[in-house]
Amino acid sequence: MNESMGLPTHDADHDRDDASEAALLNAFGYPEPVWQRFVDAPRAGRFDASTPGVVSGRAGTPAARSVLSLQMQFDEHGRVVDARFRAYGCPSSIAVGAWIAEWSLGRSTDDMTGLSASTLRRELEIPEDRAHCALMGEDALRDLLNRYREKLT
Amino acid sequence: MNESMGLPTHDADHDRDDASEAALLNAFGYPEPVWQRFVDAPRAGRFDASTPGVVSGRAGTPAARSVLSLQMQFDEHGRVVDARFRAYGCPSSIAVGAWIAEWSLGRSTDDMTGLSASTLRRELEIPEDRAHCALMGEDALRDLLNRYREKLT
Amino acid sequence: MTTAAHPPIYLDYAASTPLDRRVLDAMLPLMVEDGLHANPASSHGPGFRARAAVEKARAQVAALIGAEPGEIIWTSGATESNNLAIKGALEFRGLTQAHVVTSRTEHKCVLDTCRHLETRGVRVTYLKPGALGLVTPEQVIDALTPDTALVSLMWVNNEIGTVHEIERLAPLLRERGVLFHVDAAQAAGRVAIDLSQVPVDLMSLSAHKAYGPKGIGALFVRRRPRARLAPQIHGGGHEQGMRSGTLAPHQIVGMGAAFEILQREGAAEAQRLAALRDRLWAGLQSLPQLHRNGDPMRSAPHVLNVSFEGVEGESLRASLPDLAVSSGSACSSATQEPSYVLRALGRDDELANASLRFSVGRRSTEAEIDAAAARVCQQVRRLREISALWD
Amino acid sequence: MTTAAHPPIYLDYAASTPLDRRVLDAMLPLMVEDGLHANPASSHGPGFRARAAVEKARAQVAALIGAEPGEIIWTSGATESNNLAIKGALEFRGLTQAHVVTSRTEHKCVLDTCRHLETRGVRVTYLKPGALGLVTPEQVIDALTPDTALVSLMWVNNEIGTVHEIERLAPLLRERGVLFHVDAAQAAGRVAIDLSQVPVDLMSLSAHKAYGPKGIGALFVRRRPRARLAPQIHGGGHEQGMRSGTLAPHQIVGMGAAFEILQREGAAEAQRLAALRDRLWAGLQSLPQLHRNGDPMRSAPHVLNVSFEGVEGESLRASLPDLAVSSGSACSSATQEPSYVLRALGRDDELANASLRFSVGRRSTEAEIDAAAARVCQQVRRLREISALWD
Ligand SMILES: Cc1ncc(COP(=O)(O)O)c(C=O)c1O
Ligand SMILES: Cc1ncc(COP(=O)(O)O)c(C=O)c1O
Repeated sequence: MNESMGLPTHDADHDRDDASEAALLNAFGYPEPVWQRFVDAPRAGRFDASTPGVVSGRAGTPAARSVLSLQMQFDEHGRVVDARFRAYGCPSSIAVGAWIAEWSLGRSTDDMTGLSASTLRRELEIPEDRAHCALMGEDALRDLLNRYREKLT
Repeated sequence: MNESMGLPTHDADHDRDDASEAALLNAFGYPEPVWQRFVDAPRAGRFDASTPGVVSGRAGTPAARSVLSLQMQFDEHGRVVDARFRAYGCPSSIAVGAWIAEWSLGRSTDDMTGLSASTLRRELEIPEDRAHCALMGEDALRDLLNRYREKLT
Repeated sequence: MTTAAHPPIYLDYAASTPLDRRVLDAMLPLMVEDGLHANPASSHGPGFRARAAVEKARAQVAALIGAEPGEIIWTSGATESNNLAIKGALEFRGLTQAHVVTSRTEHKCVLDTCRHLETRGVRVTYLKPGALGLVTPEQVIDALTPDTALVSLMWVNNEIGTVHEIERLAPLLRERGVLFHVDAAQAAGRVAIDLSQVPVDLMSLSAHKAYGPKGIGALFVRRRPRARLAPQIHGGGHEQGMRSGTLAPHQIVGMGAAFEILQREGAAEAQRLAALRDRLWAGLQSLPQLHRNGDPMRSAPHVLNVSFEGVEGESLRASLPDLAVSSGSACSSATQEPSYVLRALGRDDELANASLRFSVGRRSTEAEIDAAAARVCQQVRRLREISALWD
Repeated sequence: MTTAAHPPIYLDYAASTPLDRRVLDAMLPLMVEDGLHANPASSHGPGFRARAAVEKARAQVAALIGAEPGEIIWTSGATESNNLAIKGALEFRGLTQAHVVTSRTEHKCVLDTCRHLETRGVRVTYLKPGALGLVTPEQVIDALTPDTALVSLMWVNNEIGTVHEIERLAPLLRERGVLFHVDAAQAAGRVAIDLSQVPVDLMSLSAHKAYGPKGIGALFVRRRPRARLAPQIHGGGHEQGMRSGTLAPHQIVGMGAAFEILQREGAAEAQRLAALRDRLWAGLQSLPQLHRNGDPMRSAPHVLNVSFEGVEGESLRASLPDLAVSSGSACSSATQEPSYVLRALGRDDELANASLRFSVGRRSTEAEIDAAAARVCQQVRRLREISALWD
């Protein structure tokens, strides 16, 4: 699998055949911010192993049916220049990954340290019974930031 | 109440208005010989008290919801010249009364002594669960014949 | 006119009603091939649409009786509702030492359920109504014991139409902490019911007594304070775990539509029916020796029950093939036993047996009532003339 | 094409089927205003006509399964039938010391009923099926104890389509004098059933799995030798005293018509469905890492159950809004828990959760199957590409 993966991105260049247009129907009533990111899955995937300055973070377990993996590429000033996520889990987990990847662009590790599950829930309108997806996002980002600091030292 | 009572008789002189024609519908599926006698009730009623040569017989109880009363008018040779019945009870009991009254015409007490419930059931196609109606017919006739004999002695 | 071509005059609306055309129209979209045929428990678009139809109907049923939608549990009819209410409440509480108060004139399904509970150790008091069929609140209160877990009393009696004083009894039972179940199968749409004001805990309803489809009913289960039930049909946990089994949206929508019509038209209809009932009673007055069963001062609008002296019941019924009327309740008329309800009122066997229940409904007309009265008078006269007991 | 305007492709016939147009046509005469609206228990002309319609349908249902009409008891569906069969048989016999054998892959309503009986002192053995979902006759026989009162085993599993060897098991149980109940909700019309040859004692049926209406079902209760049941819904003593409540002729006639169609067309239809099911399976083969659940050698024609590695179940379902399919059974899909049936087969939680049950039916077409397969392949690929677990 390569970096771009031919996945739909948020500029929606995926082919408009009947079937994929049909996927736009939010039959289960997910919150719109979750649904759009689930359908488009912008920045899904991972960097090529040779990409410089990439730090990864991960949270969740297969047994809990939620695994989120984040990758961010940092520039020399410690700012995110590009990001990717991969998620195995419900639409909310996928949306959390997509949201963090998008949000991270241009931010420093300091900027990102404050991101909490409650912010994620508010931004994505994640309901109580899916709070664990937001927690997983917080955990994966913290893991990534820890690794970044480990790398620095 | 007088002898003729204006009741329908077997030559069916009752008025043919809607309602009485409707009564011909045997909705509950009674055996045809029962049904016709129930509807027409030939010889229902009783003789005027002044009628000579009349003997009565009776069987059944109100509590059992079956009472049959027979009247026969005998000539000097001991033959029935006319007969009446009255019945309180189900259609089968009414049919039994009508059948006996009809059947008795022209018969002597000896002719009538043999009449059994099983004959009544066969002639009227009375089913097992209505056997008691036939028995009541047998009893009422026996009562009448006993009274006839009592009268003679 | 030959009777084969003409259906009889239907005066048996208390046994069952025809589907209102508007109800059928509401049901059809759920029955046509491209309709809402999914299982309402399914998690997909068609399932959600079926579920939405079910929930709309739930709100319609709730609205008629002043309840919340979440207080309506779908069942297969009032028979099942009565079973679920009584057995469910008792089982939830634990059967041992429990006591139930009910009346002798309840529907068979209540009495049979109580008798079954007796075999499992529950004690049951069957109150005897007064001569007019009324069990008073005072009688009920007097029958309570410290162990009384449930009172079950019907709102409207199906055979004689007597309307019990549920509004007066309910608060007395609530004060005493005794659960109150009401069989309202005959009452819905015929008498005003507002459970937001009347603290009944459990109430049984049936669609087919109210121009909805047969085979669907509901049980009202109060939420505040919560009435708790052990389920009687176990399974996937539908209906808040109280009643499992795939829901039947076409049936449910039919019940909803029927109850919605009752809410709009019930009061006016009740007036019209009461007038027809009174017209029928007046039309029978040319016959001597009639006895009206039930309480004329507390009578549901649709029922008139009359005993005819001097005629035998089976012959009376056989003489009226062009009238669809009932003797006793539908359930007991097959066995042709004298009505236990009339006997509980003190009628002797012969009179109980020689009685007819006329029940009028949405399609009854004055002309039908007049024809029926004439027909009954004619045939009662005829049978009395044949009768060995009538002079 | 916008999806709002087009209903999804319906591949959930095992959850419920649409009413066949011919079934609706049979039902309508009982639903129109001048139709057969009387209570079939009423003793008058209209009641007799309604009763006749009910009895005709009883014969139609009996005919499909090689039974006598008098062996068919109407219920509100297979959920109720299963409750009545299991609780009814056990209660009739007396619960103390009784033992029941069933399987872990029964429908929830059987399992829940058994769990309820356990609270009342009955011992229950839940047999674990093999990896393909089959419980063998030998397993059942080995599980019998001298106290075993009843074996309950489904003919066709609703989630994975596995067909149990009922024909082989039934005589073994008869020899041993153990009552045998079979849940045939998914089997009727899809596999051949001839109870004149197979000594099953009790068998549950549902109309809505077979193009009949929802809310009506039946229980076969063998007469020779007689299977005896304690009623679970008490009342007027309808249905030979086994199930009280006003019968719903329109529903019953619908079930009769549906079963009559199955008798004529079921065998040919089963062939067609099996071909569609196989076509769907073939169409999914472009995806690696698929697992077919159930026994391909003993599979009902209408069910295909597949687990997809590397995708999460909820996202998979959310990605397929234009397919009406089921994950697990309808009843469990609301809770979104991994199917207990698949777990009983040994599937781990993740695979059990990432599975879809496709079920084809009378109106399924090859074009629909091809579109569905393409859609699933596309979405599974998409989710795998997003997945953190897939490389
Ligand atoms: C008072 C009463 N309760 C219960 C029932 C039973 O209702 P269903 O026919 O819906 O089972 C009836 C009618 O049969 C009734 O009149
Ligand atoms: C095998 C099986 N048994 C029982 C049932 C329950 O049947 P019903 O929906 O008629 O209550 C179903 C379907 O839900 C089923 O598939």
